[in-house]
Amino acid sequence: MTPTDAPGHDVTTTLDFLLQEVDGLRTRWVAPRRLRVDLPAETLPALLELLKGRAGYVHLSAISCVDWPDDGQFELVYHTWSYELNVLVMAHIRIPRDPGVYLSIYDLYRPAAFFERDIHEMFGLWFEGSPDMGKFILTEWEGPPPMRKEFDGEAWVMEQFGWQEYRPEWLTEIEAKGGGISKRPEQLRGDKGEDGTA
Amino acid sequence: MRPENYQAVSHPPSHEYEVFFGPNHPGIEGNYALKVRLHGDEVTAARADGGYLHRGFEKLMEGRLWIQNIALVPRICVPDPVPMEVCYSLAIEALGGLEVPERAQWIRVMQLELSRIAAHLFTFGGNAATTGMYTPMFWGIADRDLILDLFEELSGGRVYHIYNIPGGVRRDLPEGYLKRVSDTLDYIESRLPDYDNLMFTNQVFVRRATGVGIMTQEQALDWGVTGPNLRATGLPFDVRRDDPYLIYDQLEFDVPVEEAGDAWARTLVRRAELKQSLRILRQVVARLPEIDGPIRAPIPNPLAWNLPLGDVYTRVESSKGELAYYVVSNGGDKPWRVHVRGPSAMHAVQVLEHLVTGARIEDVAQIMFSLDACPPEVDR
Amino acid sequence: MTTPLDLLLFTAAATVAGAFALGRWRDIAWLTGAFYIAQLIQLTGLDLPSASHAGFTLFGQLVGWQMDGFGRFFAIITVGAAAAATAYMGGEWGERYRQAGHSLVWLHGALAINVLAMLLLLAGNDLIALFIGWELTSWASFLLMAQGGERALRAALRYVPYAMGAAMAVLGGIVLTHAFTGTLQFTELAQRVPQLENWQLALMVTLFGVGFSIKMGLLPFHLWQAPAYAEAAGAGTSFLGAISARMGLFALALLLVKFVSLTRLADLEFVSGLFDARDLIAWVAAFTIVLPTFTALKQNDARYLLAWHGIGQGGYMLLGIVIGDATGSAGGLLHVFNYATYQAALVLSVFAVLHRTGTADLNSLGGLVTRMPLTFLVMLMGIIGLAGLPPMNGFVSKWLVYRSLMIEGRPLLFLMTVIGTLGTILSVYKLIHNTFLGQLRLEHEGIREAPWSMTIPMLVLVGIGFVTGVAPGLPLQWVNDAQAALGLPVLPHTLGGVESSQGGLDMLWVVGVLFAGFGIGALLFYGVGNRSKRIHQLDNYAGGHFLSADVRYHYSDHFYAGLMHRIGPLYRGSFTRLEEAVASANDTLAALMQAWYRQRVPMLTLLVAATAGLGWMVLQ
Amino acid sequence: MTDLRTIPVVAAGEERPSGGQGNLLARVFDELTAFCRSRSLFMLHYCTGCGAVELPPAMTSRFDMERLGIQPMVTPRQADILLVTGYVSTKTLKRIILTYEQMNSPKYVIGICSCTVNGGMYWQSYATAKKLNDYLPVDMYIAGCMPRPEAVISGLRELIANIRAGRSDYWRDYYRRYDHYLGNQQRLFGENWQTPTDVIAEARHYGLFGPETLGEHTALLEQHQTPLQPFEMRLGLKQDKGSSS
Repeated sequence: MTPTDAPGHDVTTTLDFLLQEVDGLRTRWVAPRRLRVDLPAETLPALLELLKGRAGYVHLSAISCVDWPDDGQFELVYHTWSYELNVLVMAHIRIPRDPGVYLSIYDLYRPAAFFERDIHEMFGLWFEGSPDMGKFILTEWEGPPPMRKEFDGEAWVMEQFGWQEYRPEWLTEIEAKGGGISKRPEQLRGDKGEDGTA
Repeated sequence: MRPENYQAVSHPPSHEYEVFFGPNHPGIEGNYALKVRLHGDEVTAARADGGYLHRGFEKLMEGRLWIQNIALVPRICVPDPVPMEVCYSLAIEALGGLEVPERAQWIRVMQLELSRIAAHLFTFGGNAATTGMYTPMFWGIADRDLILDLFEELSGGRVYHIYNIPGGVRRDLPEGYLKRVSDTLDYIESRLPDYDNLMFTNQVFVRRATGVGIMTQEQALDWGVTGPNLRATGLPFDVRRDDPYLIYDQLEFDVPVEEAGDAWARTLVRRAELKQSLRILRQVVARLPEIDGPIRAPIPNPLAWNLPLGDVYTRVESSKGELAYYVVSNGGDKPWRVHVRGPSAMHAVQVLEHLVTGARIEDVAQIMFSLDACPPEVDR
Repeated sequence: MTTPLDLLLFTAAATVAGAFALGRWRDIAWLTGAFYIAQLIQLTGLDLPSASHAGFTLFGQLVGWQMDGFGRFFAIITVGAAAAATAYMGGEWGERYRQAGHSLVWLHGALAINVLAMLLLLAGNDLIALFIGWELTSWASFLLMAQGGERALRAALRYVPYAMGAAMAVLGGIVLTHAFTGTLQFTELAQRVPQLENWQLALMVTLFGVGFSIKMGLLPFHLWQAPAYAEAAGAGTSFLGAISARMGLFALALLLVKFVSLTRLADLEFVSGLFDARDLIAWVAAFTIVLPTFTALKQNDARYLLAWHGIGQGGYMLLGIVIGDATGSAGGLLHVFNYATYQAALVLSVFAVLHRTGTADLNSLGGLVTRMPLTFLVMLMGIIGLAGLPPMNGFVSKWLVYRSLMIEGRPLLFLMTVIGTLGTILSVYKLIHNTFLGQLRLEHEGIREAPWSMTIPMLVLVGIGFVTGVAPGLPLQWVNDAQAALGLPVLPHTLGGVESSQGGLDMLWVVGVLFAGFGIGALLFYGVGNRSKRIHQLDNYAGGHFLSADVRYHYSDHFYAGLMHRIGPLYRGSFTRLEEAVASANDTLAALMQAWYRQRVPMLTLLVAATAGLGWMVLQ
Repeated sequence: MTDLRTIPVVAAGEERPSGGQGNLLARVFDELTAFCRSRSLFMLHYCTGCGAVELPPAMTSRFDMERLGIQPMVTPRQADILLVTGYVSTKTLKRIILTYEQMNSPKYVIGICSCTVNGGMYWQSYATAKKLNDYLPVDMYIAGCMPRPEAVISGLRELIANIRAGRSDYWRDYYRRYDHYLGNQQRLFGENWQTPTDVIAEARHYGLFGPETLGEHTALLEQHQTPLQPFEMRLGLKQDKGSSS
């Protein structure tokens, strides 16, 4: 198979055929080499095991976490890549936001250790069985997990540092001529807040 | 708050002692730390310590408009910023269903490859300096400056260009630009024998690098290593070829591979990639004048640009490895979530800790630089 | 009627008697110490040469004693080392030693016997007197080595076969000499030996050389020495390290320079015109400098480290004497004196640390400078001397040896000495760094300075080292006497050093400039700025990290691991194997001799050997 | 000879006594010191942020900072200049303060990049400190994102001129107004923040004890300070005499 070619019919069918073995999947080809799989959280390990064992999905490209506070859910996306099929499978699962606990896939993919630790730091999720859930980046951070949507970084900054007045002479001159900043930063932030809720 | 524990224990552990590599250490790349436990000069355990460069990019990007983030992304990897811009732009284009004009794609490839050359020259300098050879650093960085001059002419910025925007590139090439690119390529190509003499055939360097930090192909796959570090173990995987983006499938280039998997093999792979990048750039310079057309797809008012609901995972090959962006849109004017998969995240933490353990203290810096770890990618 | 030498020997004998008779008295050290001082005074006032009335005839040979300048030079060092060691034993150290269940009587007694035996050896006027002194010294030093517990005894027992071998070789040499020359008197030997045939000379030099080299610890007979000296009881180690092995050097110099003469030695050629016996000995000396010094680098026990240096430094002395010009031989002889001062001080300081902390293991010490500053000062001055740097006296003697090697056109030997010095500097740095610098261990928090009874002898010793470093002219007088007695050219000297057309050395100037430099620095530091700040150990910079007290940052274990990675394979591959081969050969040979000599039919063996020897003499 | 310390040395940056007053020798000495200092500057080799990427070009062949007498130095004890190259995350800022306090006086801080001025494009980031001179006395800012090597070099030349003229003495400000700086640090790092360096004692030692050295924040520090135990260097200190005799 020539690598630059888009996956041919055979690859597509192989993968589709293979994925029938797992229950509760919804598969969708979003791009020539991107297969999106939505599945219930409990079947993910089975899917990954199948992909790794039968289709050469040895490369875990990333684990992404998305916070959906309105749904009360975290979405976890496992991006895996097969060096044989050259197709990226993105497995989407949703887990409830409240306990925020899921299984580690470290025994299948070693790189998971880094991503799971990162998600734990940034979102506060807990992965059972992950080798090291210690802090790495935010070792000296005592606030809430910053990537959660309810953490308002900007407000935190305002509280911690305060807004710094910056009015050099040239700005005053411009303003005297009728120019200058049309919207104060407070106004801007106020607007944003309205937009965000809308 | 004091960061570390000051309480004494009754008996200090004997026969082993600790050395801190970084955050301020000449043998560390960037603002990054490695705590090393030593027995004599042999490393018995190592622990990476990041977060010194953490700026919360992913959070910041959620608070800014789609187009504003273009100014933010190149800062994620300082020595090799262009792949960041391109990867993010590709994601937005995929989400918004934009078709990038062909000319813009060629210009982007030119930028990507120039950036790769610049990053590799930078790395060679640091890598040579770990063995006490400072001339490659002086030469490499001075030669890299010529590429930065090209960037500056194109975009106004030496290091951060903000030249690739969703839909294409910001403006067309200046007059005579390709000639100057071609001249620079000639010059860099003419310098390669000098670099070979100075570094790649220099026994001081070869002996220090050979057999240091060996990583087998199984380990590399197991640890999720990508890029030159993976190719140095014998697996010819390159996102440009195996998951092509832009117009890489129209270009001829090889994927250089080494088998040994040690620091020397990794350096050789980068050296060979430099040549391949030059080869790609020659093709681009030859083809680009023929390709006419717009340089940018029309985009809606960027200040009020709501992208449709959806998510996308885009990957490009940066000089460090597989760089990927996972971008989620909830239909608003700002990203709902951007996840940056920095290639260094893999080899600067897990792999580094593994490879350093059992090595000798003088090889730690060598291993770190041969892996070409980029700490800001890890910390984001 | 008694002569001064008789009186000296009598005093030495009285010391032995006093040590044994009054040994249980608490302040016996004062008595023996006073006796040593008395001997020292007698020695310095001795008219040269000074003969003894004692004497007898054996096998028709007159056996007598007479001390010349050469013997006196060594005798002064011997008695001085004994005096320092005795003072050290007098106070708290001796008390602790006794409480540990050891016998202070035997330690004092063994030391006094050693001194007496060595004086007899040094004053010998013929080969039989030399042999008597030789045997006495061997057994006396065995006695001293064995005073230190189980391990010391085992190490001392290892020495026995070597001593046996040496004695047999020397005895054989004496028989041969008599057979060849018909006399055993030193004065007559000096005239007759050079006239011998080459093969006779070679045989004689080999037999005597082996015997004397064993005592001196010359390569390849050096393996017994380090453990035997290191494991002895504290003051014993300092005495043994300072002088005991030099008896071998004394005898060797006597043989090579006085009897055979260096020019005659050069006639024994291995490769015509290129390599002769003198070169061989010089190269053996050079290797004795390098190899044991780098072995010392590997040691993790401070006592062993110093003991290995003792072997290595012997190489400088022999090298200087074998070079044989005025500068070189003066350097070699002066080094005996200088080495004794700082080696004794260093050993004593190590034992002071051992006394306080209970360990001499370099991996488990550190940071003691805050607790034992005087001991640190002693060790600092001592290692400056051992490394051969001004202002200590080690610099002068090493300088003289280097100088003569350069004047005599021996660049390769010079290179070897420099390599040896490099190894010395590295290893003494390890010694002081691992003991006194860096992180203080928690268990040593409550350590106090060593008691005065221990610090004063150490300080006196380094004081002597410093004074003779600034004014090397003082010991050079004795060295000149020794040179004259050996028949070597005499080095003209001044108080500050050497004046010569080929470049002199004036230590008064060297030290003056050195201290002027320090003075300028001190003036700038205290006078102008004095804005220095004292910082806490945890206020150290570690790449931007905050240090915590519970982690070890002090690099002492596996010191010089990088260097050891380079030279370790050499040691493992070739040198150790050679070492083992030589050791096992030596041990086998010695065990064989021991077995014959002691267990089988000793009378018969002796009879056979004596008969064979006598028969051969008759046949001649 | 009189004690050199009794000669009044004109403090750099302060109002100089007009001609005729002061000690001529001391002034010559002062001038000489400033001259020498300005011509051999060691900057700490600490890549704190992304601006560090423009330092290698400034140091190497093309722009060659060394011709000004400026060289990187690996330890702060021997360094004169602390270059803060770009944004400082709070984690890094702690290290920068530690490093700064361990540097020997006189010491100079240069803030490179816009981020050190006001947080730059990370103004809303929860992880980065915004205004460097809240935490450390900054001698000079070189703004830009990121400033070109020429800008860096011209900034350094400006600093050299300032040192030469005795205008750059903000390090004294850290001692004189320690309470102010410590207060800002405590606000960001929590009230039990402390570094191993005893700045107050140093201020007394250097004779730079000002009215604002002590204040409510230093009182807070003393309240939370844990002593550095137990590996102490105690050579020659008075309290040791009792135990050693």
